[in-house]
Amino acid sequence: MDFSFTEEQTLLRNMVQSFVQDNYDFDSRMKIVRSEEGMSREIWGHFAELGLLAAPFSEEMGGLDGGPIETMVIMEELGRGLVVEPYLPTIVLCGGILSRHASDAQKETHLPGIIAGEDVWALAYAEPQSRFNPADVLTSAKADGEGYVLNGTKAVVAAAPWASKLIVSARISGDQRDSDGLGLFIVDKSASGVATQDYPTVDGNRASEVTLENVSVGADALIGAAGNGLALLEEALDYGIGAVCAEAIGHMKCLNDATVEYCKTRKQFGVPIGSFQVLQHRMVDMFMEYEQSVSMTYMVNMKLTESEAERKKAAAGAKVQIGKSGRFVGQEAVQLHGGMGMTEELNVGHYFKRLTVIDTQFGNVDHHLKRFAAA
Amino acid sequence: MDFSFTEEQTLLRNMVQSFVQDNYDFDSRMKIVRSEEGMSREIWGHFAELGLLAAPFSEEMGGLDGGPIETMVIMEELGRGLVVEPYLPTIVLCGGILSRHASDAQKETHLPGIIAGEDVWALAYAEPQSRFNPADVLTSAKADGEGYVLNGTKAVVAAAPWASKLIVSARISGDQRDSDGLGLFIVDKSASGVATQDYPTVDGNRASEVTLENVSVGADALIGAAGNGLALLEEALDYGIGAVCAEAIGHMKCLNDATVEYCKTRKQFGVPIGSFQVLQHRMVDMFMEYEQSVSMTYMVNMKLTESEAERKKAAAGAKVQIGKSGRFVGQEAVQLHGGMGMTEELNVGHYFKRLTVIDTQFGNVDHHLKRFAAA
Amino acid sequence: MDIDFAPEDQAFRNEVRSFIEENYPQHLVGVDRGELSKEDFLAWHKILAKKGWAAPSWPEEFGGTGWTVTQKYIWNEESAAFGTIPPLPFGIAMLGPVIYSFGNQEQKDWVLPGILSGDTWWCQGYSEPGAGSDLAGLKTKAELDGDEYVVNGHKIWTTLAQHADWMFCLVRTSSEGKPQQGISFLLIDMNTPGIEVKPIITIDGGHEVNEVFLTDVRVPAKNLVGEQDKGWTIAKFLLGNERSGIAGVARSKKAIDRLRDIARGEMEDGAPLLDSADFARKISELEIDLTALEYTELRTLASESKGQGPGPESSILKIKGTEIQQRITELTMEAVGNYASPWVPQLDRGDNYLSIGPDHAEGASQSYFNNRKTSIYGGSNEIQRNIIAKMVLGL
Amino acid sequence: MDIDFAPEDQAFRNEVRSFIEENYPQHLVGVDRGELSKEDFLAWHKILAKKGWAAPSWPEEFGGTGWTVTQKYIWNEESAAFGTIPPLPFGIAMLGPVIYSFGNQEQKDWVLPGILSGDTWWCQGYSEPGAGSDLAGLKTKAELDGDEYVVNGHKIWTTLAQHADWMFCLVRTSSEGKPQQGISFLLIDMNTPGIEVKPIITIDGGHEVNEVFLTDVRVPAKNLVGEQDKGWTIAKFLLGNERSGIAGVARSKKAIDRLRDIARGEMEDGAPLLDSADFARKISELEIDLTALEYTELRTLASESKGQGPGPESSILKIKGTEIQQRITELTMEAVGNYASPWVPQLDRGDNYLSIGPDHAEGASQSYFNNRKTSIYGGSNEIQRNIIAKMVLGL
Repeated sequence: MDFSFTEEQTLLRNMVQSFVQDNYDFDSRMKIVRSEEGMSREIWGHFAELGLLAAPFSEEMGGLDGGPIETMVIMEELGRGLVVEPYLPTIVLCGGILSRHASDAQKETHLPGIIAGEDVWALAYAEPQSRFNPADVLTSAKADGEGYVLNGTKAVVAAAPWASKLIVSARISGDQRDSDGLGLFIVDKSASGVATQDYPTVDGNRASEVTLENVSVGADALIGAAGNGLALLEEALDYGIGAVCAEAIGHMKCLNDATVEYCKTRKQFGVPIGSFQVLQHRMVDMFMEYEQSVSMTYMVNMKLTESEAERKKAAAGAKVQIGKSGRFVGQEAVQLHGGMGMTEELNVGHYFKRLTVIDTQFGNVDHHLKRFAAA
Repeated sequence: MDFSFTEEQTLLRNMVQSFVQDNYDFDSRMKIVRSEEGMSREIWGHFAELGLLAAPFSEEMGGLDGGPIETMVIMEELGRGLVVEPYLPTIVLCGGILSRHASDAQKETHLPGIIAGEDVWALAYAEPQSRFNPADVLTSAKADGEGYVLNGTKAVVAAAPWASKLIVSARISGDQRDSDGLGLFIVDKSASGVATQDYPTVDGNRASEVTLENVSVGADALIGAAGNGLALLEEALDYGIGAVCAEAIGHMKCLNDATVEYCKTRKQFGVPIGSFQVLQHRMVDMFMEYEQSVSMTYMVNMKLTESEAERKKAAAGAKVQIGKSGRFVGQEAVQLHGGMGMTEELNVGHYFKRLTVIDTQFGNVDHHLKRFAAA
Repeated sequence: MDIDFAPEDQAFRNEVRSFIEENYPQHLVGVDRGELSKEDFLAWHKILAKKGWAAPSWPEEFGGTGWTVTQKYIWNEESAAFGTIPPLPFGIAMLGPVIYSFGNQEQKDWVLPGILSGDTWWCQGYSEPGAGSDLAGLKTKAELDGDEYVVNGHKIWTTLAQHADWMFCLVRTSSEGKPQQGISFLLIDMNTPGIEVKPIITIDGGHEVNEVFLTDVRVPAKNLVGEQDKGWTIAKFLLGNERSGIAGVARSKKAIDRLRDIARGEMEDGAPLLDSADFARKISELEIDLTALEYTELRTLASESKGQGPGPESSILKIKGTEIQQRITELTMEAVGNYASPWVPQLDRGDNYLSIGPDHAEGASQSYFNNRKTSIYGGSNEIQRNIIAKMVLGL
Repeated sequence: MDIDFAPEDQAFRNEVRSFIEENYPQHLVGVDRGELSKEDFLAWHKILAKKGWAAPSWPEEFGGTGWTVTQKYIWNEESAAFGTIPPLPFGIAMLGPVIYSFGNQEQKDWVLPGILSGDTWWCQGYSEPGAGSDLAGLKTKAELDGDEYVVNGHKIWTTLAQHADWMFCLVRTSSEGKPQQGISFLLIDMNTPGIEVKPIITIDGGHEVNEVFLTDVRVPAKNLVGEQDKGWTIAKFLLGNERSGIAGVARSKKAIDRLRDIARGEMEDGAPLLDSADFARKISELEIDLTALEYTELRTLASESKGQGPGPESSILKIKGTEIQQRITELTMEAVGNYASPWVPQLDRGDNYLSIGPDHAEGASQSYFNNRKTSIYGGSNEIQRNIIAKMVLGL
């Protein structure tokens, strides 16, 4: 048992932290969010240069051999900066699936573009009817010669507007919610039959509704064994949970600091509002929620590489904690900022909105409470 | 729509209130609780003299023709005094069943003894396995000539140690949790085959485990039609809910007043602890819980005589409110009284304990949330 | 004590229901508040004005309806059940009672008819950047210069000021004594030179509130309501009225019905979300809390109708009412699952806007974010608890 | 960062587990704390003392075990998993560290061995009727008379004082300056004339706490620990240690396991209560909160082991730990349904006592009521929040 960071991890944190501080203040962030594309390819290029996009990949693939703890450190710092660039979908979700389960040929084809910052990837797994169940898949993959033909609709695919490649879950066999029979397919967004409706999301990101109409892919599009896609997907989503937990503690830390600072300076009735005991205890509760969230974030990221059962239980538990704490901290940060907390001008509301999305992302509190009880 | 009390109701309230103030202060109450029998037959006799035991019965039966609002007024005042004498089981539950559903002959046989304060009755409906489902009955009633033979065990029968008569739910036909097939039987506690294990309960009352072994009763023991017992029982329990809601708002009012008073006088750090904003807001929350509970208590008692569906939904909703509010008010009253709230010496803990029992009585919050959703 | 409606109340309910059904503007049925133009906002009000139903809470002599408490309750229920656009509170609920209680005859004569008819749109100039919860800390200055006040200052959170013709405004006319002293209540024409309205965009992406800058704004002295320096009494009177209308029980009932419909349509593992034990429990908890609040409001109204004014207890209505509204919007957002994420606020929609996901998901998250304001405005819920602690519990 | 146990830690766990299994007194297995005699309380302690394991948290030089943070964690887990009677905190956790940190050599020599062996039972004389949360408000007076202090005053909430041989006590030796000044830390023999111990019966029906009246109690001056009038530093030091032990994570884990067993045995409409969505949700919420607390404690221990003392952050452990304990007892009481009502406290049971309802219901409500104290004692949870607000957030 060890709860300390290695020297390399601390250096990594410092590097990301200073990059974000120097290049990603709130104004710059809002400019990016409001830009035509909604992300900065320049920043993404810098991430590549700094090696962030290589962090979790093996050295032989040109990566830096990092694990969940490195991802956690990076995501926490990106969270502090409310960074919208698609580290989660491209590196953690899609990159993770590729590095853990793709064939050597697939890796050689796809990882270099990711690591170089040339390709953005998005994971298209949810469907309009699926809610939080990744097995609930109507999109079909019909065997066609060596390859497959895909048909279906994918819902709220984060980062899809920026992506050139998608990983799509599709049903090769079985009924709508069967756990067997899924496949994960690499799909070129420019392939014939792929259409997207793009839109902004609550948290300043972009997403798409993706429709697939007779999209032909080759045998080399399938990741892992046919029909085994759900296990790969669930694992990826748990890694995603580890990452958004880290992102969320970054948000909470910033919200708590901002709130304490605001309450020390904002005066009403001739005194700083931070002198009111009710608000003090509210901030103490926010602090405790943050600390408990940090604990669960460490926990889940240490357990991602344990047994499947342990991983699932850890991810479910952590997601419940982050969902509840994020909601509480976000709502109270706005409340304690009063009217100011309600304005678009201040970063507080934007942290709150990202935390709100995280609460739903990969399944909300109720979903993971049930998953926890069943695990 | 009218939210005011009639003059008669106000007079009734004043009468009960002064009787309790004059004859049932906390010390007297604790003497009664700690006495051999655990209730005062003398007080019970005074209740009869004051007409309280006649309140809900029809004039032709020697009653005063009161309805749920009169019962509410009486129970609220008894609640303020933490009165342990068995008004709820004898008058509200058993008396209510008799007055609404017994035959004229049964009424003539049994009501005079109740109204005169001679007989205490107890409603034996729960069983060791039944939890909060009154249909979950294993006690059997086998037809035997004109009458029945009862066998089974009844659990935590409030007031049974004091009772001379029981109303017992037993299964005439059907399976363990069927809604059809129950009967309600009047059973003499001294009848052959009736045995009780008596004990005190958390709230200073007394209860028994009642076993029935080949207890023979006549045809005149059955109340209402054979097999229809559940409807009668559910109705009676909803009347019971209306009554304990009223009792509980009596408790909450006393706890809130005591807590505000204590916080105004108890000094720490050189000032009354009531000057601390956190405690002030806690007391505000206690006050709001009380007000919301009063509202739901009025609501349910006005709706007991409406349609069955309305009555059920009202009772379920009110019981949820009282369960939650009673728990919050009780816990916080102890917390704000600090160590003093933990002592047997102070009445605070005793109100808290009675509220805790009420939370479970007739089904707890979870039970009634489900019942509310289904209604 | 009796919960049944008398036959004449039933008849009244039928009359009200028919009137709404027959007269409510077709194009405003089911329309979201964020999409309303100034004309839309006023359309229903003007129809009610013609009928004489624009001001149910006013005394009859000033153009009120003379309805009983029960009739007003029925009116609110039916309006909410149909889903009419809630009437603007600034004139009817806020300023009107101030004018007929504190104004002089001349003011009654020119202010009240404009409110009733809907011809004058009022906004409320209370909050300032340095005076939120501590309203008495306001700094906007009004100095008498001949028969005009010269007003300088900065108001904030001024709701719908972009549409307003007039503003009722708290100003400081003296800086002596306690901060509550020296405040005056002034009526200001928004067309007066020196007034600038600047929009504030809120986290729901909407433009509802504004900053109002006042620079050497000249206001006729006759626009002073009540006595100079004694405006605090009026301010408190108005806030008391604001609190009691804020519970929004009937509208919350309707919103829960809508939430239940959504949860019936949303599927979780092939079954309606409404059948999920967790979700059903949360809706039940909401409904029970709302029922309790409804009866608390009815009890308050009943004692008001006996001549007891809305006491500090009415802070409960503000606290519980807004908490319930927030929980409803939160649960509605939760119900729509992944489709809470798409975010195209009204202001950003072009003509070719295509909605995303199911129709019922539309606006769910905007509504959640927008409603965070309700525990802040109208005296934050913390301030309301202070009021109860002091005024009711004597702490 | 790594959650796995090293092989030597696994070996240690095996050693500890075997030792407990082989040496724990048979007649104390599964026995409730309320039923323990003085000898029972000490039995396990004395066995541990022989083994040299009585004081895992003390430095080795004073008789501690020299265990690492991980070893202490394992020790707590295994002790809780087996369900050993928690060691009495007064000597080992409270007074011991005070003596080896502030005491003189003579005091170390006579106090520490008695604590380790279990031969001296200590109680804590801190609270007074007028000094609860505001400990510095204490009034018990000690006046120096020759080489003795004469002590007069009234202590309250003195846990298990009925068994105590000695009491460590805060007394006022000067009334000048701030209330924190002029406090001294005194060791008092409970057999000294003038001491009267009076039981307090609590709402769970138990006798755990007492009042202690001190009338002209003569205490040798050499029983003063540290400097006269400087006892506040010691008092705070002790309270800090008290907080960090209070989380009770391992015992709460065990209690949740027991709760789950109960919920598996209790039936609701023919199915185990554990299968009810509502009940399962509440257990899951508890477990998740406890896991978070466990890791928070581990993080705290890790930074302690790097030489950072238990900071004010450790107030989290007190707050969350006691909240969780209260929720467990509450849910356990809820699980047993109607059988939470029977109430025959230990003190009232005759020899022929027959238990009522299922065995697992025994004591459920007593335990719930007893645990209400945990958010009050050891510095109420409100005081802990004040500490975090001031010391951590700088408010």
